[in-house]
Amino acid sequence: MLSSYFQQIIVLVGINMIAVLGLSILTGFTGLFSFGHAGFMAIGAYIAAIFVARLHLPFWMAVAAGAAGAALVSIVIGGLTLKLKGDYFCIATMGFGEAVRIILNNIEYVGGARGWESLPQLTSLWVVLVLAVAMVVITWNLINSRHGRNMVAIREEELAAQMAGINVFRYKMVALVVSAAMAGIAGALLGNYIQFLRPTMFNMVKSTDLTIMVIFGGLGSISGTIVGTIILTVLPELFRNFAQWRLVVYGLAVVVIMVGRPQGVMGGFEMTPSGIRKHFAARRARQALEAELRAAERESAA
Amino acid sequence: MLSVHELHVSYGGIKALRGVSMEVNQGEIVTIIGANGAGKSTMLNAITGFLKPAKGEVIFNGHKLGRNPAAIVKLGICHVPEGRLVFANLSVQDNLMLGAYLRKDRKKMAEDLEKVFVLFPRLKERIKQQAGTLSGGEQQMLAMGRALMTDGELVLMDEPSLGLAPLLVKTVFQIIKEIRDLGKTILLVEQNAQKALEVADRAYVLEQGRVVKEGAACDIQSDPAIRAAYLGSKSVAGGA
Amino acid sequence: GGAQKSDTIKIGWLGPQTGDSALWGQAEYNTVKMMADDYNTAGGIDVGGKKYKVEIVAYDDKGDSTEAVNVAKRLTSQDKVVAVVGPQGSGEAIPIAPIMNDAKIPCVASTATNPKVTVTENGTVNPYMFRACFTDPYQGKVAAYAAYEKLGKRKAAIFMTIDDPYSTGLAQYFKESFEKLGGKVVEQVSYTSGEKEFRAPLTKIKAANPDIIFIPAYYNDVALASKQARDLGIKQVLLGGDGWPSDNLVQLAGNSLEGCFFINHLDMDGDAAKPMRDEYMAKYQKKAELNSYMVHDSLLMVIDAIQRAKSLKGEDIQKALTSTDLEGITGHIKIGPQNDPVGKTAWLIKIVGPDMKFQDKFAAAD
Amino acid sequence: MTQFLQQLINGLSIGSIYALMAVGYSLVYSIMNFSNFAHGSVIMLGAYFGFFSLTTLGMPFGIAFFIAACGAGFVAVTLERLAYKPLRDRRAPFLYFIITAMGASILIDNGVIATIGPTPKTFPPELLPSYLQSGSIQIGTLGIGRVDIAMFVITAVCLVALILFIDFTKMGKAIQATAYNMKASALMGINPNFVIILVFAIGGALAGVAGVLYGVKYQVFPQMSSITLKSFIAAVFGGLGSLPGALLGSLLLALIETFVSGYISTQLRDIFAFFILIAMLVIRPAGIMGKSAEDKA
Amino acid sequence: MSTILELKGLTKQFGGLTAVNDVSFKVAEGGISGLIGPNGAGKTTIFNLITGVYKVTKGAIEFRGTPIQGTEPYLIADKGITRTFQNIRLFKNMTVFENVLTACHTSARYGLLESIFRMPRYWKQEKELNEKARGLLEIMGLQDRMDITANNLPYGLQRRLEITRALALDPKLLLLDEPAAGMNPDETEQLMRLIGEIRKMFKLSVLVIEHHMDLIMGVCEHIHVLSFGCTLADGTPDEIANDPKVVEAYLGSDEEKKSC
Ligand SMILES: Nc1ncnc2c1ncn2[C@@H]1O[C@H](COP(=O)(O)OP(=O)(O)OP(=O)(O)O)[C@@H](O)[C@H]1O
Ligand SMILES: Nc1ncnc2c1ncn2[C@@H]1O[C@H](COP(=O)(O)OP(=O)(O)OP(=O)(O)O)[C@@H](O)[C@H]1O
Ligand SMILES: [Mg+2]
Ligand SMILES: [Mg+2]
Repeated sequence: MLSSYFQQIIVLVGINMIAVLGLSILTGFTGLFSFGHAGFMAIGAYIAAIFVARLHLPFWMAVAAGAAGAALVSIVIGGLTLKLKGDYFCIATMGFGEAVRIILNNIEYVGGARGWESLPQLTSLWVVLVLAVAMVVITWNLINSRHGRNMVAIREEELAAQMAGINVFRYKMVALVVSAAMAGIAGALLGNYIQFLRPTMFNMVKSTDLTIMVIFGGLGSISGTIVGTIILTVLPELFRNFAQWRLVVYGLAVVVIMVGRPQGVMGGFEMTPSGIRKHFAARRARQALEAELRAAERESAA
Repeated sequence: MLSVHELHVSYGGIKALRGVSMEVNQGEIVTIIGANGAGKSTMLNAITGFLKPAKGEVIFNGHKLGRNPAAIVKLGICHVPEGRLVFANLSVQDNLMLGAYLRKDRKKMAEDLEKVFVLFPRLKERIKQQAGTLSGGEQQMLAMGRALMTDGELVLMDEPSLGLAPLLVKTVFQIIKEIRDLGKTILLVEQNAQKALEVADRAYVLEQGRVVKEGAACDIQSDPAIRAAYLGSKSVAGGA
Repeated sequence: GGAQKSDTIKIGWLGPQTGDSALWGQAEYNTVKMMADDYNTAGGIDVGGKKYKVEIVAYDDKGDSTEAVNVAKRLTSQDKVVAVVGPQGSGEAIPIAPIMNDAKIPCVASTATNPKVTVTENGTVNPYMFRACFTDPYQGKVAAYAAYEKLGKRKAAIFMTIDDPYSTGLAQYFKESFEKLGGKVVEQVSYTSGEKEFRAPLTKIKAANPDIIFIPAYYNDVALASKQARDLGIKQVLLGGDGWPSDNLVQLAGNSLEGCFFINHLDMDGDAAKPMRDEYMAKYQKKAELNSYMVHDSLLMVIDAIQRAKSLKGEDIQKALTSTDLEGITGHIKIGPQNDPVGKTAWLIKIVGPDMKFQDKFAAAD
Repeated sequence: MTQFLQQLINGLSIGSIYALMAVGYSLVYSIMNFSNFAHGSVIMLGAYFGFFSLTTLGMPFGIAFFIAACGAGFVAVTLERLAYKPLRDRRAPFLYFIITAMGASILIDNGVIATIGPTPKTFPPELLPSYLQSGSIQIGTLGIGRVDIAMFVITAVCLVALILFIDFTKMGKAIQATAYNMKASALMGINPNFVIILVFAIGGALAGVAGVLYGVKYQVFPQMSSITLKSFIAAVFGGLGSLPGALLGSLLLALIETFVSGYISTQLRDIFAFFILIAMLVIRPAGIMGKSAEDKA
Repeated sequence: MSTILELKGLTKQFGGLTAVNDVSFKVAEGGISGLIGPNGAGKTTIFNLITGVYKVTKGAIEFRGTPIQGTEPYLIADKGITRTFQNIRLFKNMTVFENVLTACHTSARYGLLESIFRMPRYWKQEKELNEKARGLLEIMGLQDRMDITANNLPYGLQRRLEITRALALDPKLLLLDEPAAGMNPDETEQLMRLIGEIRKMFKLSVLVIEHHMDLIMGVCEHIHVLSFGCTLADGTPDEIANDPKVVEAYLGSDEEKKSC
């Protein structure tokens, strides 16, 4: 039997993974960069906590409500900000994330800044594992469909995507809503796992941590997202003995991986049978093209 | 003046140049023609130091050229790049003045600016407009004008007629001749082989990163194989 | 609870070694290390006739709730400590309570003053959570008493950190008690933690013209606030709580705090604190912080309980802790039914020049 | 009325610090097209350089100020060389730059905590020149801090000098050209590496100045970089990459904040700031002074 | 022949600059029309107006009799107008196949949930999309390059891929912005042939911007000439080639050949 500490790490990896997978759809595949995803996590967490601790409703309903709440808010936020470009969008999302935190600070019903303690512990290892796997499958299925391809097209060349009949705004919205819902689920699970909520848990540092995980693993790769999340959740635990040097090491790891391997750990490459097949097919095609050129050259030399 | 020895350049696995040698003498117009992807732009970019040759060297007026474009420009090579690399965020005027970035001779600069405006009156009309909002052709004109402002001895031009209206294509080739008449040397890369060969003294034909033919422009122009491959069955010159 | 392989007692510590409150975390860490060394050089701890060395297992929690939970899990399930001291903040102490209860390992918080550390929202006591400090309601009451009765002020203004539970809690308890005594809170303004510019809210306080300004905040904010208040021409006396005492307070605030008061857990310049003050200074060339004394008493409570329980089992130590009755550096500590020390002495300190002069002490004011 | 004037002065004083920090962001943004989130850490290091030169090394204040500017400039350039240049060489997308900057910021901030320690420091008043010492000039019931006046003047001088430099010198134009297209600017004989180093050096030096002034006005502490977030918002507010925009955005943001907390509610201040930010971006998606041309196809 | 697209008094201003000034013309159904004019005449701007990238300042655009100005760009594409760009805009990091497959999306109707839960309709339509994309690539002679990332493709093939991608939307009207830019005469001729074939095979109408007069004169049935945003001439290639205004403003008079 795993010690409860290890179980806890697995649970946190799983919760992070759900949030990061969502963010990966938004950032890695649609090319939008959010600094406010902790805000969606917070909404999910608090709604779920209200459902279980105040309304005494079942846990699954609380998680669903957390996801739905985050998704609804994301529709409003998306409607306002999705027309913004590049850094402006990420600043707007940062503003949103901070606003959520500050608003929660002022709501006494959920404990305000003091926090909200003695929530029931309903999130179990198995719930997290099942949901994390389900989210991987959902993300995978979404990305490998016409909808996912449309998102990637937007990331690659927005104007051309528009000309290809893609409703850019709608797909950005879909990406945002799906990612917000997943962040909401992650938040709901987190609150009901550590049995305590406090607005500062969802500050900008949390948002940036999530983004760092997406990019660390490699943009546009689901397996990269998974690997990135695992490494960056476990790494600080491994270095816990370093005390004050711990975060120095973390910062260094981020810089080194970005500088040494800017495409992230996996970088667009999928660790799946079809991903590997695709990788080799692309290589073969490139080699064929070169061989053709070489042949043509020999011909012209002759 | 410029000599290139056995230049090899590759992009990752793709070999774009496979041992190209050429000479450009003072005061002549030399043209490089070749199909898309033959390696023409690669050649110019390697000369001005944007690409690292795997092998070979480039000598300009006795200096071996390194990999620092700014230093190479200082030696008196100016390069009109492929595409429209105008400074989109700056005004037309600022673009032109940046052409003269390394120059100190204010009086001559003012004269050259007037000359540019005579050649391209369109630029004078748009002098305050942001270069990024100019049409494709206007940007091409600006790139030419900006190059004239650098006052280098050797001018490398990468497809200056790309995307220009027939009338302007004529103007451009006119200008190329005028620039030569100012005592400059020109290395011209063109898709519009017909036009290029008309103005050039000598020509190199590049195919898949190799020089397959070189000689006087007239000889190349009359070579039947070249005519078939690059000049098309009909004349390409303006008008039908 | 765990059987020890060798003859050591593993005691866990958690606190912020990084992040905003790293200063206190590091002071605590230094103290527990120093104490462990002392115990070990003296031959160890006697538990039921057998000598044990003390080993401190210390982890950084960044002052972050989630991290604290991680650390608590790690200490209880991985390192198998027999008891835990720290964390220093209520924001970390509250979330780890369920973990300590589940693992049946007692935890003695050092400066977590929020009532909910030991008593949950619905009134049940967290059996495995204890603390060495008094609570915020108590402190608020004491501060209000000092302001109203000792200093004779009738109109107070409150300047607090809006997103810090310590600050909002203390402000609330102060307000309640002060108004109960007959005083009036004429203005209450706040700032967000991390903020350094207080002129706008302070200008509002100035306009309200109170007799005294209560600032339940930490020393660096206090230093900034006092300087800025004086710049704005606010001349009133400032009063604070146990977030104030720090070696750095006066240094940071210059003379802007001259004649101001705060409530503390002890007289840090008094005789009771002298041995530890000197030892800490000799060892680290730094003055001990309030947290050093608090964590000292936390660890003292744990060791005392272990010795009385004559056992290294969490349940036994917990049981012994509930009947703690000992003399710490911070005064007499007697654990009451809610796992909090009852009737702990509060000390009113006045800032005079660079010194913190003891003024008065109150006990069990109910 | 007095309270209004007092709040106005408070706002302008904060605004001038925001501005000094915001132009650093804007400058780097204009050339590298990414938000340099490590800028705040450079500001923090600048403040520490100034503090230690003044106290430990016993330098006169002017020299300490100078060392802070140079030191911060040096740090900024080092960061560029070690962290951003490799990315630039690989033409990495802007996301990577942002993440690298964040990593660097985590590294520097925690490096300072681990080595120097987390305790805040104040500049000892006796070592400061008189115009920077605390205390205020009283006009009626109005108190204007001496530091605030000095800060306003120093900020104004720095910013005016910078704007003149960028708009009216050849070097300034070269910076703008490089900002747009490195290859083309190299063809004009401009050395893009030199320009980038120059920009980071200028941005860093301004960060050093800002850090010291901030440290003098408030405190010097390792988490200083997080407070610079506001100046970043100000830069966006004014329009990223535009220097006058950064200035305007800073003053506006500071005034809005001050008046909201002075007249409406201190609790609401930040929410207000963020809502105005979002509203602003919805109305003008590229900030007040940012140019948002229709995408040219 | 009926009209597929009609511009009525179309005007576009950028600040003070009038880039397109009261331009009216018709594009015949099933034909190939040309749009020419000196640089900066406003040709690309007209494409941007038709496809909804720019907002129309004044005037109307009618596609098969219904006005489309003010419609969202993706809806215009849905209605059957697609285009290529003067400077190539491919989905650079996608493979050639994925570029086309993505553009095929309008032929499938399965929804978000159907893809997430992999319902039967997903599999069926996904298979159809694959076949369609494959078929198009074969027609366009790109089948051997399917797995190459688009930005590794030689320039000429990139242009071809852009056209293929546009065709994947089953357009009624194809707008080509300088498709032969950067091509040599040989390649230009090939392109001319290709445009002709595509038009027949897909029953398209084509509007093309070009400076290569060979191509324009060779394939177009009708040509509209712009200059400084205004209509200069409108007519058959022969009429245009001999229109003195066009010769003066655009084509230039034939000059003597250089003698060797
Ligand atoms: N950045 C690059 N990465 C990879 N391959 C490249 C790159 N640039 C050019 N190539 C390849 O190198 C070869 C030569 O390209 P180059 O641009 O020099 O051709 P060119 O003769 O100038 O063609 P064009 O007429 O299209 O301008 C081509 O096969 C091209 O695909
Ligand atoms: N977004 C914009 N903002 C301001 N002016 C613009 C914008 N887009 C185009 N223009 C201006 O409108 C005019 C027409 O430009 P357009 O790109 O349509 O020309 P074009 O006919 O396609 O020329 P070319 O053949 O050179 O591509 C030009 O003068 C250009 O500067
Ligand atoms: Mg080329
Ligand atoms: Mg055009």
